[in-house]
Amino acid sequence: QEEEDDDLIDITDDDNSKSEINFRDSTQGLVEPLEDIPIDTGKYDDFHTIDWLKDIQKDRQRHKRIHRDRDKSPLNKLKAAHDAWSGWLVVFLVGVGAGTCAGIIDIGASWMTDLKLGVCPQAFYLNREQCCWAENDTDQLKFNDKGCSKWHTWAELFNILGDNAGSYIINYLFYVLWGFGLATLAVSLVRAFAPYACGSGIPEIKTILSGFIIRGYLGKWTLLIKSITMMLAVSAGLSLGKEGPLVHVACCCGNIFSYLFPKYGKNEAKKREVLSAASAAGVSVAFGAPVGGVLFSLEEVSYYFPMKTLWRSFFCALVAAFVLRTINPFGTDHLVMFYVEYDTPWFFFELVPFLLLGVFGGLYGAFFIKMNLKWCKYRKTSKLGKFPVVEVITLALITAIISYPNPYTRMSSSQLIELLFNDCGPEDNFKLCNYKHNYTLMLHTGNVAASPAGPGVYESLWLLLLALIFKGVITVFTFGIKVPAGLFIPSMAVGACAGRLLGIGMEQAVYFNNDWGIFEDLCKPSTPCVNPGLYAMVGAAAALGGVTRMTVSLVVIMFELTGGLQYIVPLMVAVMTAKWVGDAFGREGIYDGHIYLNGYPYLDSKREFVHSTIASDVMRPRRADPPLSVITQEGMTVEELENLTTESSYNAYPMVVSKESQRLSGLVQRKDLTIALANARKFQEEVVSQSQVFFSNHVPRYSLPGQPSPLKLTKILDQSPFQVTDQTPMETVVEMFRKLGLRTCLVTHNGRLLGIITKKDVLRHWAMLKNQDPDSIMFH
Amino acid sequence: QEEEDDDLIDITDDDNSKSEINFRDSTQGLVEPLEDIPIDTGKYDDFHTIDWLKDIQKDRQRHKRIHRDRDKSPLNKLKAAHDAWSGWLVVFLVGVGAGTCAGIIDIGASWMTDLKLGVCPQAFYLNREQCCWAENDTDQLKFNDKGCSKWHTWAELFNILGDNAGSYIINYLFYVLWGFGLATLAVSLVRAFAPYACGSGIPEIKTILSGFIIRGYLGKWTLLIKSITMMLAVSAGLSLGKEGPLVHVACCCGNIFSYLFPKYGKNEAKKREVLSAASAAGVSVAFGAPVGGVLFSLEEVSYYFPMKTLWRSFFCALVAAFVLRTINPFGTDHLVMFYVEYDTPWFFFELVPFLLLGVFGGLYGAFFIKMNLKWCKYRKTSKLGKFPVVEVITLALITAIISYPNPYTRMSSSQLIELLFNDCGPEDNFKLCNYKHNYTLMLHTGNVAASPAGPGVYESLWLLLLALIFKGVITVFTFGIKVPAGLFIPSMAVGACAGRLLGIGMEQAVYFNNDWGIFEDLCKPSTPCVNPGLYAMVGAAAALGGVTRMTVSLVVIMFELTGGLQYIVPLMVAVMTAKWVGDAFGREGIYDGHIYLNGYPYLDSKREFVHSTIASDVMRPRRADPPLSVITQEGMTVEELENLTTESSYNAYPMVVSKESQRLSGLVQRKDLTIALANARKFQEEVVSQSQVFFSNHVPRYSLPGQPSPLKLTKILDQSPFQVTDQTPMETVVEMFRKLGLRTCLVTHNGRLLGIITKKDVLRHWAMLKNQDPDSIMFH
Amino acid sequence: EAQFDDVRCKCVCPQDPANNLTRNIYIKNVIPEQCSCAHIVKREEKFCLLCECKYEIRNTTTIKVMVIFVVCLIGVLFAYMMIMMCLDYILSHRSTPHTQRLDDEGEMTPIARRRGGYFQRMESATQRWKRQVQEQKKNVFDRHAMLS
Amino acid sequence: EAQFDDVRCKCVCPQDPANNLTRNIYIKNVIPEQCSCAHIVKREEKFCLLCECKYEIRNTTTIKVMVIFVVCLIGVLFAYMMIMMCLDYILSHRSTPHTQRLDDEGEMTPIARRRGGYFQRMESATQRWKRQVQEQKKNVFDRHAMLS
Repeated sequence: QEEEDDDLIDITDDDNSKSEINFRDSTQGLVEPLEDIPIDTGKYDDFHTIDWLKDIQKDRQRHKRIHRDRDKSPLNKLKAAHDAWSGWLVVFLVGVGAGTCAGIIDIGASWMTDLKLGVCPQAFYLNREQCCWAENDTDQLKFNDKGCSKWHTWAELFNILGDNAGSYIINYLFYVLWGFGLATLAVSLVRAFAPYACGSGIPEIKTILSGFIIRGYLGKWTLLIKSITMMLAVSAGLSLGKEGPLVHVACCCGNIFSYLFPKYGKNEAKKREVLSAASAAGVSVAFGAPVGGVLFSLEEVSYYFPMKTLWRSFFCALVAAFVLRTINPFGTDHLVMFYVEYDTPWFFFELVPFLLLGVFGGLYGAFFIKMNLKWCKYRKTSKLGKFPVVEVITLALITAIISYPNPYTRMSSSQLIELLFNDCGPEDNFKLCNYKHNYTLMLHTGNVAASPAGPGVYESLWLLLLALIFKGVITVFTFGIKVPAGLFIPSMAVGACAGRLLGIGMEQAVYFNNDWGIFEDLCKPSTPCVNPGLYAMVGAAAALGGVTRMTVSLVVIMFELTGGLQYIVPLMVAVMTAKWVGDAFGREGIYDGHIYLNGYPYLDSKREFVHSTIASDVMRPRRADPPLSVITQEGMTVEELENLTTESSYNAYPMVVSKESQRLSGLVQRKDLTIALANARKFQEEVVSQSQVFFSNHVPRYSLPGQPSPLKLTKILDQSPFQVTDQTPMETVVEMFRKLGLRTCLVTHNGRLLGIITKKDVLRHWAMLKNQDPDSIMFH
Repeated sequence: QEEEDDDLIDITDDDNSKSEINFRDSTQGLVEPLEDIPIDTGKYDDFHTIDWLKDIQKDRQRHKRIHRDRDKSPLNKLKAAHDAWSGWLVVFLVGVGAGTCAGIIDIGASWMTDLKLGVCPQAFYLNREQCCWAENDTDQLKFNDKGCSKWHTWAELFNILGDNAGSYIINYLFYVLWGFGLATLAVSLVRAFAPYACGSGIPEIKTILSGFIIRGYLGKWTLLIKSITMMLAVSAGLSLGKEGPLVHVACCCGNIFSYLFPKYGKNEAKKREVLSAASAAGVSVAFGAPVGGVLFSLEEVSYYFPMKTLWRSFFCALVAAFVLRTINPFGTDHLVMFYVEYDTPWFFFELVPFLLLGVFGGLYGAFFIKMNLKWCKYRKTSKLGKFPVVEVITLALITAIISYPNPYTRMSSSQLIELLFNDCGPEDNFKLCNYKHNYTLMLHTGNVAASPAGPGVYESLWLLLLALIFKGVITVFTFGIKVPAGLFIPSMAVGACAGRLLGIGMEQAVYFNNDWGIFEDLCKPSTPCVNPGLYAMVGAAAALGGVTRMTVSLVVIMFELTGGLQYIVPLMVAVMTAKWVGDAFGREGIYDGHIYLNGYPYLDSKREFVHSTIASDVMRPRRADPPLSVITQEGMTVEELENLTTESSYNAYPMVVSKESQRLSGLVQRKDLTIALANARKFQEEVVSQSQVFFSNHVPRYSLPGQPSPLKLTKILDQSPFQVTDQTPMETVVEMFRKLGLRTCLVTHNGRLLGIITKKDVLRHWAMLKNQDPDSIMFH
Repeated sequence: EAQFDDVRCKCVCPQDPANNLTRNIYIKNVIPEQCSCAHIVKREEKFCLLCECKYEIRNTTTIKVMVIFVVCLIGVLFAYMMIMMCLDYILSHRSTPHTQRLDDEGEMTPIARRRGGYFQRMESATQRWKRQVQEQKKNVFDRHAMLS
Repeated sequence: EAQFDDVRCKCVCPQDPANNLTRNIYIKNVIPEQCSCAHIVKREEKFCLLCECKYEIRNTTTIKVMVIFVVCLIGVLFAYMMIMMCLDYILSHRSTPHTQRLDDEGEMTPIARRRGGYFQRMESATQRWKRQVQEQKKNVFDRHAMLS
């Protein structure tokens, strides 16, 4: 009991049980016969569902107690102030923690990524861009695999200079070896120290926020190992991003900091408020998009999202983004990740290609979800699952070997996205921007006019297409391997490639058909017309939208990400189209898909329950089952109750007034009952097996001679269980479970107890109605 | 019955009752004895509360029916497709409607506002800025009360030329006269055609969205009159804005368009989804801030906000903003209202003045709320309320007379805000930008460096201070008069004045103390340092935050409004400070204040219920009351039931199995019962006063000779009423009412019926606990 | 007339009092291709590089239509309000039974009935609307139960 | 060395192949006041007006500290993992009763107990942590109940 809990509690709290006693009743210090026994309730077992309403009630009682005691002493006043303030303080700390983690991860990952290509011998800790920071006469270093004089590739380090086959092979070899080494290290660390650190984490966090307990999932080892291995995995060149895992890391921070405040640490429902805010902070630091982070938390992750949480999430996201910006070691002013500088307008006719990009995004999303889920299922059930380490290493080798020859896959995915998002100014001289500009006109008007593409652009087209296919396919196999793996960046890279391809196509089509009706009016020769960078942006949003099925939060993230406030309509068009097209092939996003694949008990708050079953169809006992194990209000002996708790495995027992009337009077948690009986046996010597147990207040004042003394257990009886009638439509019951966060609900008919419905019954029922295997749901 | 409803239904639907019959049971076309009678349920009376869950259930049933019928014929397939699509279609139409209305209102109001100053004789329909559109050599026309050669002031129109006292007086006179005339017209129109069109509308919309019915509040006459009088009131120069009323106008559009789709028009709960989206569209067009609009709808207005509504709201807001931008008659590219062009960074030390602005905003908000509520209460209870027309006219006269002499109050509030938000470029040559610039340095570096203020700036400081005081005070008296009146713009104007004052102060302080430690490091002589425009922006956000207590949505609106993505931290600091400071003086924002003042039955979803009462403290009957009027499942006669419905005024009657056992079996709505009894009397001749009424299925197959034939009324019995036990804490009950949208909830103890709790009981109880007068709540 | 055209090219340049340049806004109606500082401001190139030229389009027809629409709407509403007020005044000064009779007559004449349900429906709609406005007035202006 | 300084002034100018200008980025370490095109690019004023100069600051110390921190952390974790693997290997190759005896001995010696609760607590924490990792491993790698 104690140790199960301790793995989550990172600070020692010795007054744990004491405060629990005080909490239940402040007057029951002494153990008396006929009096209740202190019970340490309120803890949940691993893989159990929490009871939101009871937890919130407990918090209100705690709050009331503090409020009441406030005037007793200055210390109490201070305590009350601390209590009132702690909600903001904890999210502040979480924000600082998430920002710091993100800062370290960013720096480490960017350094390690460049390690595959070479080193900066004079300052080994600098990545390529920073190594060439003050190098005069280096242009477009970022998008160029040539370094500057200070930066040495591995071939140069071995004194193989020049642009020959030898240096190419040496560099290739080192690229592959580093990829292999980093991936091996990552997967071994995950396996050895924190297996829960693998994967993206978002499906599990969604499940946890919906009220599930997974002990150790948000612990400090998970935080440490996930942060470290995230850098390693990204640097290994695997087709994965660090944005999803950053949400997990932020949630770990949220969990750890919430233990500094008993208000949050000891109350699972309240802790989830902090976790909601933490997930907002995670996205906020992942992309530098605080508002988008809040909306992501609201739309995608959170389950209960009261207004107070909205404000705190926003605060938390802002603090995190601000801390990250303050760390800002790279000297860029922009908070956001892929800052674009252009501000060119877009035209109505461009909505058609944007729509096409949306369709592409939806199709890719559907393809990705289907294939990835199939592959994950295969991994889960076949022999492949027995060799996770080998799988990761093989994948890393394959990825590295295929990636190197193509410059667009050799660079990291986020660099690729940044490159594709940018427009081609006259000062850019890498291949993608190899246009035949008319410089005289440009200097005259100050605008970069549309120009015919040069050979470099045509070469890039082929390379981009190959990159698109490669990334699109390899990500299917990568997402789900046993290292931290997000899919925001790979999906965006795929979409950005597709968008850029279409964009260049459109641009050239408009340039060469400038006399067509629609183009003539809009595209003047002297002004820029179609911006391929914008298409890449829209394509990235569409692909990500197709995969995750986010809408509003994605649009907001994208427009914060790029600073392009005026491109909200194109983004919206593409994202909505992607969602609709994707939904036509299957309604669930990749995260929901993984939730169902793993059978987490997640009661989706977005999907509507559309079946016309009623409560009596779902409740236990079923027609053929034995009758429900109930407790009567009085008359049962200690022995009978003990037998009941050992024989049946239900988590809760309804209590009736008498077996004949079956009138419902309350609900008793099994855990409470076992502890109460054990305590009574231990501390109250007069309690024997034949002692009668009274749950009501009608206890005989004195026990009759010859009869064993009675035991009173009023305190563990929950006198306000939720009840519905047997005719209640299941949609109402589902609403109750979702909105009130119930764990169990009793079913009555004309006041008589008929059965019981638990959250898992609801999930099982729903799965059955969807023709799924109901036993696939993980029920502990 | 029929006509009450018709005022909201704007299209005729003859198959109304028919579809209702079909809906209830598709097999009951023929009226048989012992069979149920068609009842037209599902309509609510004016000033009643809706039952969310039942409405949603009804919609699901309707959906299921359409889904089931889909394969029967191509027409049905089309119907099903239309049904699936109609959710998006209706929000699209609402967006188009709201955008169009906003476009007309913008153009009309800007024209009419300038009418106070003069006309454009060659094209009377142009406002001053548009009249001087192609006038060469006119600088900063917007912020200058001199016109161009094409624009004639009233004095010029009467051939009094030059800058003398005569022309000043004539202009002054016309300014006041127009203000008087427009205000009179506005208030008379409101009084004559649509009294519901007055006020801001947001408190009422909040109440309506929480499930209250106010017939006619969102009707077409309200839309028309509110749109017209909004222009008139703004043009009259009254200190009010058109942003709040635009939300009301958009909601009217939402209501009207929802009647095109029976799915939404006939289902109050579904209609509220459209209204949520409409309110987002309202803010979206008011400020050009679609994302901010969605967040406003989420944070401030909406009550139930499922994810689907989030997406549709966003879509609706975008469509509306896009339509408004497409109308764009003024030739400005920016969607947003107060576009600022600067991009200068801010420094850490500036957080101190931003914090001060936050404190100012909070204090002003508290002052405004307190004073305005007091004044409104005075108006409500005293003789002043008898003369609404006189009040408006007097206020218009006072405002016009005081406004004219000060150029900063003479211009409209939104022009003032725009002026104050802007930074002073070297090209600006109005008084507020009268700095002693060093032009040589400027041309050399390309930057506008900090410069000492000239006399024009000092003069402006005084005028701004006067404007601040005047606007701050007059708005207290203006908000609540009987014309459409929003307070976004006046509050922002007050805050912007304060912010600009502080900003200029800071700017000069930094310039003259450039050698201080903190300033020296940050403010280089050649770079711009403190930007007074940013201070005005932050001040405006703070004041608005203090008054409305919005946070996230306000920050997002402000940063969308100004296009300044990097000023999110200053805005956040100021808004949060304003909220905290304001909350120290009173927790409710101005809208909540007006809700309580008017006693609308609004169960606030943001405030927590912190008292420790239980359900039995709240339920009716109370200890001293007569017992509850209940119906027994069988055994009551038609006459007894008729007496019950006429004698008691309850809206619903619980049904028990028998009077002795008091075991609950269901709930019957009074309205259903009366209609069912009346119908039975009318159509079933064998039903007499002594007929027994059966609500269960145990009806005798044949009536005994001599006994009147029985009446079966199973259909009107709701077999799944919500029930709680008497020991349930009220916080749980409140949660149920809030989250599930209940109307009534039954209280049981051990399966026996004890009492009933309605939403109004909850509200009354809460008001009592807060020491308010519980009878102040409007209970119909 | 060029003044009220729908296009303009607007160049904004910084002032430079040292060189006696206080004018800073230059506006011309030109075709978009010619909207550059060189065409509009006609100064040396160095000065032009600090100027910003923008081509702007507006739509006076929309403005005209909408303003006229609004004015007409206000006019019609005002006229209707006046007529209603006059009618109310006249009706309230006649005796009640007389009004009653008139109404009955109006509803009962066979001609009126023959003229079809349209007018009747129209009239009943108007009546209903009037009743509703009365109700609203009562709530807002007399009882102060709402919107105060 | 200037190369790894924390400030730079970066000017970006457009290319102009007509005049043989292909270079377009100019970087120098200067004080902020001197970060202007005139100082950095040293070209005629007309050319400079199209350039954009930006003064940038970075923080190499932060980068250094963080990278070294990360490398050390990885090193420590790697070493620990290796030690654990070796220990596991050794322990699994010894006979079980022998291990049992050793453990009992270790727990029972009075010296160990006297050394205070700290080591014991430490050890029990480690044991608990190991058990937890085993549990996680079972869930993730063996049963594939989670995260697959």
